[in-house]
Amino acid sequence: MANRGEIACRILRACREAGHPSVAICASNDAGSMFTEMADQVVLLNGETIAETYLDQQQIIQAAKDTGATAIHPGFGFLSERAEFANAVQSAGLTWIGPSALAIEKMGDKMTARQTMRAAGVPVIPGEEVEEVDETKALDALREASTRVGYPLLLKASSGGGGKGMRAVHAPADFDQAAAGARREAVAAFGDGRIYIERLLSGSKHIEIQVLADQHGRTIHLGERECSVQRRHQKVFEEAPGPTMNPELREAMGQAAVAAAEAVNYVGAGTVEFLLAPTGEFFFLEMNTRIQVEHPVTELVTGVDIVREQLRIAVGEPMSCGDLMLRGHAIEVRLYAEDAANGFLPSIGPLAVFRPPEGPGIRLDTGVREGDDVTPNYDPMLAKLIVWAPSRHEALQKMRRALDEFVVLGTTTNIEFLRDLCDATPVVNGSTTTTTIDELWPNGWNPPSAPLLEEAALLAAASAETLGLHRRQTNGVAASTNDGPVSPFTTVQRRFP
Amino acid sequence: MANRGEIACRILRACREAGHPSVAICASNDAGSMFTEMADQVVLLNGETIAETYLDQQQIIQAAKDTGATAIHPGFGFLSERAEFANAVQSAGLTWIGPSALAIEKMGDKMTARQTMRAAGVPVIPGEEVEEVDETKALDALREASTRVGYPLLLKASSGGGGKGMRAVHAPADFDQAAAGARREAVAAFGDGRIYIERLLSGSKHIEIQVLADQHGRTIHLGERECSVQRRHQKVFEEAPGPTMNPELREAMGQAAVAAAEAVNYVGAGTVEFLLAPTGEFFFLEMNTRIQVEHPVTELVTGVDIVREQLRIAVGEPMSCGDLMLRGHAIEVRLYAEDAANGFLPSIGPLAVFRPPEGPGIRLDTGVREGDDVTPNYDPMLAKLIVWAPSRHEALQKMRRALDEFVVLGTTTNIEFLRDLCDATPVVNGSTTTTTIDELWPNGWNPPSAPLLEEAALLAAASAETLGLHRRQTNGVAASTNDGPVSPFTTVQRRFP
Amino acid sequence: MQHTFASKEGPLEVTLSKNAEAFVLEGHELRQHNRGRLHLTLRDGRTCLAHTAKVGDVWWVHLNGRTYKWERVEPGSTGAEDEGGLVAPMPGKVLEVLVSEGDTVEAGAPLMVLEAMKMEHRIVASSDGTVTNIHFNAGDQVAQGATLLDLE
Amino acid sequence: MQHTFASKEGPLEVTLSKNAEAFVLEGHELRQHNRGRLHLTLRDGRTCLAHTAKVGDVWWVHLNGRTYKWERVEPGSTGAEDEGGLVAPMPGKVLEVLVSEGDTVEAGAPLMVLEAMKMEHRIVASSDGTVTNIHFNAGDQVAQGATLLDLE
Repeated sequence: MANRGEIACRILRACREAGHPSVAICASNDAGSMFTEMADQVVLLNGETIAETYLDQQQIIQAAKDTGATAIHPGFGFLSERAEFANAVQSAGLTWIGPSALAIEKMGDKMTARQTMRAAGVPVIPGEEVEEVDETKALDALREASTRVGYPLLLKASSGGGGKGMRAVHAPADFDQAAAGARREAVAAFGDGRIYIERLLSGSKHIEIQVLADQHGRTIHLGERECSVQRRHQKVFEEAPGPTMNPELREAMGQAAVAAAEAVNYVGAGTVEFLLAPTGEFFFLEMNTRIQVEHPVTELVTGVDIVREQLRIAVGEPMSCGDLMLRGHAIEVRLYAEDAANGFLPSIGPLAVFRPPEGPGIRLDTGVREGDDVTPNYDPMLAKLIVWAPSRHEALQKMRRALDEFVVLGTTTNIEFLRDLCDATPVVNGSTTTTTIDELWPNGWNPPSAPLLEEAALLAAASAETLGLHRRQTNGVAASTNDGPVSPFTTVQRRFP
Repeated sequence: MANRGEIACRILRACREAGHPSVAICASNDAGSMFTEMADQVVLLNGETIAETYLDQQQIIQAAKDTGATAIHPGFGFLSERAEFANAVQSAGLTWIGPSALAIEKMGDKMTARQTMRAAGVPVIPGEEVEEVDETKALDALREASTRVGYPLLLKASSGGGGKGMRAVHAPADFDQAAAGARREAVAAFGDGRIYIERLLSGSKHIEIQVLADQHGRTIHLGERECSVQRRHQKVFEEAPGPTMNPELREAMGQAAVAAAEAVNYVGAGTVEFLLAPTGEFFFLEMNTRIQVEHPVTELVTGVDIVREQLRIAVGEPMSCGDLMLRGHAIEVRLYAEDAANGFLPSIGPLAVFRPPEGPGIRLDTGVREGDDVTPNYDPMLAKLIVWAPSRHEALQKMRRALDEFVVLGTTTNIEFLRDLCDATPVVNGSTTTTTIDELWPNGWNPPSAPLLEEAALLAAASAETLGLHRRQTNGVAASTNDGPVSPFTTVQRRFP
Repeated sequence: MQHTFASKEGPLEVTLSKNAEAFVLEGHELRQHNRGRLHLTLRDGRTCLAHTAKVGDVWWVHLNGRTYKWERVEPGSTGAEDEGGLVAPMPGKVLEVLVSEGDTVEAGAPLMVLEAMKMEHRIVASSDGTVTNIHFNAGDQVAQGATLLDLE
Repeated sequence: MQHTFASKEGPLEVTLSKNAEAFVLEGHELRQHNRGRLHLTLRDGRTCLAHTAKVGDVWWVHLNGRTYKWERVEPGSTGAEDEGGLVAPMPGKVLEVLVSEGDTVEAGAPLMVLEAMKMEHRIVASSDGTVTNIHFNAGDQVAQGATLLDLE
């Protein structure tokens, strides 16, 4: 398992259920992390930085050899979309749980992907790429291309993903600073400063199609996910099926996704992302050649265990799922350690209390538990909360209850922001687009006022102090006496580009 | 909410999701229990015994009136199948979330139910009832009837349920003692000593059909559950669909169940229980006129939220579910505080650690959490663990992982027994019958030996003592320092009739 | 680091050794991680997590789906004595007394019927013997741990 | 029972009263149940559960989907002083310094770009002022809470 955190937990559990013994790798600052407890063996990696640990291809392959592992699952992020790693794994005689290096390469390079898709008859968004390496020349070339593409536009790292190296530019005056920032982030995150420019299709929905392909020539789609609700190109709220989708459009987009996968002889699980314009036209955005963060919503509405299928496909078995059978509605929200009321600044601290909601129809994919510390070492996504219900209306009701009952104390999270989102008109109506959050809270988000609850909370704090609950267990758990920073963000106001 | 424990939690959560404010009632020994935290209001009942609290009809109706409640949900057990309570609730101007008093009465009296079913063309098991009240006369009449019914036979309380007042008798020599015990239990539990005798159909499967009927004249079935794996007529392991079921038989049994419900103008959620003989014939056993403990397996394979439908139906809305759509496989096991290796003797103690398994496809319906005490005041069922997976094979795999990861320390539970059950040949094959457990472990169950793990556990105990983990939190939780009884069962061997 | 635990087979003497940060016993290793989480590496190379809790003097341990418990014997204390009587497993009510004082019974013979947790429990003789004392009558409430009758 | 908590609007003086087993404030009541579970009855009759944890001097409280936190001020201590500088919100690396010492800036002006948790964070002036000291250069690692620059 060449990954960490919640996705490692997800996959290691699937391995245990399937009866495959598993090996986790972990950096020293991850020793004792939740995912290490789910493996049959744990290998401690040498090195301090991410590059020296979870990105160290040779060390990871060596760990596999040393423990007798026969296959490597890359999860998402880290090495999951590195074609040369897929190659190295296979050269070492190990099974790579993912598509071929060639498919990763063709889809990983955004420009090649666009060309491949155009050839396969899949519509793409008009745009241009700039290959220049030299900083000044690259910026000049980008500025020139921007005039041909037109505003508003989007700068994207060719090797990018997860919103890193991405900037929306609405006017020529903002172009230079945005382009420099995008290049810098792209170099830092991917070691590749190539940027391409795309027309920004405002008012569009982000719709993506999950595909599965086995080694027996069968390629299918599992319907769509709508992930329009994004903040700085980070998905926040994901659902399946898309609330405005109809069977004809699903079939058309599904077939386009299957064509995209077949064009690169795709094997395994992958996602083809589209922008769906208000006109009903859809455009290929990119293909993610790995399992995705939001795969659970598809699992819940299709009844397919995508990770188990990945394991089957990798060893050459046919996939086990039959015809597409959609039922009910699923919603996922991403729980981040961040201060939504303070420009979504990442936060850190102890998870002194971490009590996820419980009950029918609630799934939590988490990489942390009570007592852990949130550190700045890794991504601030702590967990994913997913609900399923027979209808979208009931799923939203369930998500509201779930978020109301989700207790995290000691580290600031975006739970209240997510809860407020569930009441926003576009979310309730299903009319969300990629600009919904900016439109809802153009000046940033603040929690709605609730003076009665605030008074009652003050009563609780004063009572807890009087009762001395901090000196003994509260609610079955000892309150952390960590004296570390509590709210390091109170003395400085901050805004984001 | 006229109930407590896990079913109260289940229903109160559904109320919150549906936007219905809720009121819990609780006896003083339940103050602070989990279910009281899920209601918008809590009424403390006067009285000490169950009869003075959860069975006190007038006090409960008064609590509803005092708090402005407009409807009463009885859950299961307690007052859920008391026709006079349904009447009293309605006379008080409140909505009764359940079928009519008449339907409860007709089905609640086992003999009337048999007659009603025969008239509706539903096959019933040959048997006789004895109405005598006088102890000696009743026993004589029962003994006489037993010769007509034939051995092996089953004694059942006419007002019974949950295995109380029930005895299997294999030979005439055992009859008298069994009959006396059954009557005594029936009087104690239901205030009604009537007993009927039924032919014991060995090698049969217990198959039950979930039905739903609304006030708009629609009655449907939601397919079957197989609950053959029973210990002393208490269900232990329940699944849907039945592993040997086929669509034709499902339709035939489903139609019989719908006919049974329609015969009593049934409204709401109910279950029609059948014995399915090895010949393929099925016989009406009884109808449970309430929500059932094992309803989650049906919810998971049909996608219907049965409790939400109960709430809709009670207020006169049509049920929201469409055509039957079965997908995948669900299994439920019941977690009891009992010592499976010691004749399944109920156990008590603190839940010093209570960590349910997590991950996709796992549902826990619990009424307790870490830090609670298991007392002898109520039923020893603590929680239900339910899994769903695309296939029965995968569901069993998931259940094995879930049980392996379920940690309960401080109170002995049946977790290891349930885990061992998952490996038993009839369970793996799906060939379980109502006598499976007795056949598998005729001399009682003992945990399989695992010396390597036992050594490692001893290392953990010795290390924990050395580290002084009992003097501070362990695993995020303070170890209980309750000095109460630990294993009160070590000095006496015990067997059950 | 030596500890004594009571078990059915008699006292267990456990002597831990230390290997750097790890406790070692019979080739198994244990390391403590954040907030008391105990990670074990078994002799066969597999790793697993142990949960522990001490209730009274008894250590409960869960690992890989198995739960074990042992009473820790304080250094210097004598072992627990076997009680001669049959004690109530939990609070309840005596429903029936099936024997009289002076009766000779065989192992497995039913002695008393108790009601607790809404179910009937039959108290059975653990060995052959003679009933010397019966401490309760039908209808009596009994506290947990109360000696119900003596068998010699 | 009187406690003082710090809030953005200044110190909050809280005086609890007791009504039998319950703590009372402004008509809300709180009762402690087993193992520190706090059950509230709000002024409007609704009941809810409160979770609390103290981290350092700060009490975190969750109820009905809302999380609040207040620093408890020890009796006799003076209030926390406002720091004059702009401090690093978390450990990270300075990517760019956008101002020089002596610059006059307006509230909202970008001052420094920090990289932490794999994202860029822009440090912005919280008020109009003059940059008097810059404590780090591009490329420097900064610890959490480190004063990055002074603004007067």
